Amino acid sequence: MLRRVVARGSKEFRRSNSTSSQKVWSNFSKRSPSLKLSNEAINNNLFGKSTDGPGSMISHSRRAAYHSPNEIDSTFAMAYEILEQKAEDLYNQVEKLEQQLAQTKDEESIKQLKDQIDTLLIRAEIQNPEVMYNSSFNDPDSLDKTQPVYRKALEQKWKKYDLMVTMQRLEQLHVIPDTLPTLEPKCDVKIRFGHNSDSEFSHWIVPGEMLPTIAVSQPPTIKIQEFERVDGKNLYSVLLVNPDTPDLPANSFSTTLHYALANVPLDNVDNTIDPSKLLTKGEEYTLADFEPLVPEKNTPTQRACLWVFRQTKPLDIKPVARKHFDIRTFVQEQGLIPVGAHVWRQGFDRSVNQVREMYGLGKGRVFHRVRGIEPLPQ
Amino acid sequence: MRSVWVTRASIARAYSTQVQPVISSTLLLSRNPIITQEPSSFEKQFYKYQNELWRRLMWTFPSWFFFKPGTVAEQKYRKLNKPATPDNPNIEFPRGRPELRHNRDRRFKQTISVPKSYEDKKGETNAASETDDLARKIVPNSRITEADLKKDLASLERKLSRTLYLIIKEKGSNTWKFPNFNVPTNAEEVSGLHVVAEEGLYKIGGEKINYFNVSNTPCHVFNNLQENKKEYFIKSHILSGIFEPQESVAEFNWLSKEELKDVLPAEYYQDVSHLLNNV
Amino acid sequence: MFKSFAKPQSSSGVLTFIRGKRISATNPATERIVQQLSVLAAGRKQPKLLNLSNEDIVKHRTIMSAWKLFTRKKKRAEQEQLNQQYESICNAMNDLKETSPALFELASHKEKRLRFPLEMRFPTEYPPNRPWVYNFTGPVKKRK
Amino acid sequence: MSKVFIRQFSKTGISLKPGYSTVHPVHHLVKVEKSNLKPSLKELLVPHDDITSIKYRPYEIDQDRIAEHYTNTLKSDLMLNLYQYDADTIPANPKRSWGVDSPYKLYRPLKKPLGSIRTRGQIKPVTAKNIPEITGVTVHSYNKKALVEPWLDITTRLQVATLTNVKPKQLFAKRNLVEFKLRKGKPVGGKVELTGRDMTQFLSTLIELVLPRIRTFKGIKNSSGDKKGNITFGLTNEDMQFFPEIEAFQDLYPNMNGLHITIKTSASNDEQARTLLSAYGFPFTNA
Repeated sequence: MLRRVVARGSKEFRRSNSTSSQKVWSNFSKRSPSLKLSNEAINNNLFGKSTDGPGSMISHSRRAAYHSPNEIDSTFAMAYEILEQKAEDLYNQVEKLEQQLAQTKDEESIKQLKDQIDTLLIRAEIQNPEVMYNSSFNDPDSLDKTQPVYRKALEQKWKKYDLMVTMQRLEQLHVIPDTLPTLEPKCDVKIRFGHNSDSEFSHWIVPGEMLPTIAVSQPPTIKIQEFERVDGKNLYSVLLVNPDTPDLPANSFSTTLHYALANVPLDNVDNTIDPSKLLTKGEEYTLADFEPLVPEKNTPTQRACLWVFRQTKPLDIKPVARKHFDIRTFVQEQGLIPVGAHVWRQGFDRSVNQVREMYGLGKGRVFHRVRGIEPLPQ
Repeated sequence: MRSVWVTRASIARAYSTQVQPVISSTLLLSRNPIITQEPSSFEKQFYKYQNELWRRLMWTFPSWFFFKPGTVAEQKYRKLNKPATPDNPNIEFPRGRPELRHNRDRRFKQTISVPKSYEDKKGETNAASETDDLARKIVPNSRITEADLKKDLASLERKLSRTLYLIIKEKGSNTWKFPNFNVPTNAEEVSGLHVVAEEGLYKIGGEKINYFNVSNTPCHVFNNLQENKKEYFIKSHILSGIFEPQESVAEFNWLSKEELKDVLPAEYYQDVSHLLNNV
Repeated sequence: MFKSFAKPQSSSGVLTFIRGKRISATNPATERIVQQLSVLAAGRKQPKLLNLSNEDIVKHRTIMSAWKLFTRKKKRAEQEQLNQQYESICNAMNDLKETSPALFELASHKEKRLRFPLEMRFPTEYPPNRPWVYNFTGPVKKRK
Repeated sequence: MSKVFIRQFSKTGISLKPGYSTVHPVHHLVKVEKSNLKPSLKELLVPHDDITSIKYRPYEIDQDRIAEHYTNTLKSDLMLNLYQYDADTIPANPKRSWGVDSPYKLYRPLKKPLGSIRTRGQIKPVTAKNIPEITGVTVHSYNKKALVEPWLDITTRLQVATLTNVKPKQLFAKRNLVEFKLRKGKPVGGKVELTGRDMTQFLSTLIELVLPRIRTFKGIKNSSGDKKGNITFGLTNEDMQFFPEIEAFQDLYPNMNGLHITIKTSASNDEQARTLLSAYGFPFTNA
């Protein structure tokens, strides 16, 4: 019975492939091909072209045993038409705005018009079933970030989970306000240490994770995903600081700079700072080379705070003092805008000495608890 | 407060060179829909889809409660509702293994046939018994009535799913309009707009009309500049009875909003269209 | 069998536990209550979870967003018409106040208890046998 | 007690400072919902109108003739009917303070409202935006006899479920009954809150099939109402037989119990609510 329904649905509803009567969602002459659902089997099932069950199920027996809800195909066909009609109206509006844009010279109004176009494009595509499928079930890395609709979908996903985790950890570990007073997150910052062959440490690092020193001994790959439209390229800086360096004379801690990059040009698609990029152009970007945190024995757990900034102007590449680094003054002086942050933690472990040797940092100190000279309180 | 108003009005009167407009009351008499409106094709399809989902997610019907085991009714019920194929580990089910609980496959909606309360009588057309017998087969009446087929515009039984409005053509006049009555100026006691409308209705349509006046408050004012007239609209519904045109009325019709658009003068229709029900 | 109301009675009064003896099925009245409970309870009556395929989830979401678009359009049009109607009521009353204060007094007079007539019915899916009642004998004593 | 974080190289940790409490500041503006971060709660947090939720249930399953009649016909009629020229908002009549000149008055339960026992919300003039409508119906069946015969509770709840097509919530006794040695907390019936299709279905059954057939029913009392636009009336256990769901199976429901039906409206006072209900076809009486 179900097969009959599907077959009927397919008769009623078949998207035409001829160019003459193409509606907006099946016309890829102006729209990006990344808005298409590339998997043929899934596409066929979605538009009722096949009767072999859902293409997203790999196993044949599962596919055969699956029963779609009754009437879903013919209702979907009608719904698709209604939504496509709305999308068509929106695309017509976009066309008008684009004509307006071509005549505008003023930079401010160009930006405004582009923003308007982006919101219209999002509204026109967000209900497109193919786009919906891609953004909810496909790998987020494979999405085309030039499309505002995919950026919107990614942003929603980020705000629902990753952003919350990051902010919770930053607050809980006192990264804010210990390093910078606050953060207004604008982009998703993810890091991983690509040199790790061990699967335990080769994934994207969850904020706040405790990591062994050997796992962080090489510079990380940093992914900075912007959700706003980036015209041309934006310049970014990255600072990695450790606010828990022991400062014995003051009986306190000081901040040390462990890694500083500046003037890194990135956009929506080219959004990663990885070793391959640094190999070729590393010198142009590097203010301070990567030096891993090497906690000495019996020091408290140390936080590696990674901050990402948008630059208002290009920075001068000149060496920065690592010890007693004042991140707040630096940020203020250089006019940096914090847009994202990440944190991981480290303690002393058996790999510290090996990493110290690797970077020529000498032997680490060992701290002991010393009984005070004052008598115990009575 | 009132005295202030009087002075304002008198000033206005003193300065206006025109004659004071005639106040009149227009009756917007409507017949409410008797049957539900026809849903659009998408609505129909959507309801069908949602209904299927709803049935799919329903709990199993507790037939053991309503049809006691061992009774005749239960036997009849069992006859109508054959048990589904149970699961058998020795058999291959390419479309998935059935999961039977209380004789229902949990994977699907449950379709139940209930024993009929009537007997199929073929050829027998005993009208008297059919209308009175409680166990008779219920056959719904057609949504399209005779008046629709005859295109009888003056019938109250036409277009049952729409709101119909009364319009009349007075003797000696050639235009259709809503019934309109002047408020008597020389009467000793002033009667309200709704009273004028009511008296006027009985005068033109006879007294066999049961109608409901929604409010004393007028719902619209139309400035008839040609006749120097102010028409206040009084909204009411006809509930039962019949409009029997008296001598002053040449013709009358009960029309829906779209039909009114073709019949009424364009300007007049434009002015009142928002008062008319789309359904 | 019933006293004040149909009361389940156990035949032996108190059930006593005897080793080795199976406690037999309950009496008819208790069975009846158990059956009533079985109608209310979810046990063995719930259907399988939907567990839709990815394609069907997308299809369902598309249907729901189209439905939302459809109803939103409809509701907006309705609200727009109501707004116009309200404006025209206010207009008419302001105008009437200017034109004739006496009529305005009468028009703004409200009955203490506003009631709709019972003859106003809900529309049904199919018309009644006689769609319209014609035999109304005339106003015996019309409402004021 | 408040936590103070001491951060020295020789001594790091939380020390508790007794005597006062403070709320520690949060240094960012992102709202973190802790439940969203728990993977075990993931399935439960899916909104119920999402089809992947286990609680999903479709609601718009057919054409709703009652709601359609309200929007198509009654709404604009009610707006005209309830229109008042130059009406002002009547302020609310809340409970009053006893004064603030002594701590005794400050912490005393508030004085009852002026000229009334019950409070009343503000009454706004009816415009196109706030035309009264029925927002919900509560069907409530409290069976006193279930205190003595506990099984009657099941029967009562089944009856409510049959009438409304919604599984009722359990009601419990609020009082101790000394003569039966009963304690409060005994199950004594059920109640359901109806909205949407279930509500209109129940209302149409009530208006078109049940109330016209009850000979003793003259109408809802004109004095009924809670001052906030909610009208309650009762049906006795003899009236239950007129519900078509029960009519054909009366032998299955031998011990019927009466109902209290509360119709909740968005009207700001009872008179408006009564006008609304009369438009729905409920009769009203002075008796």
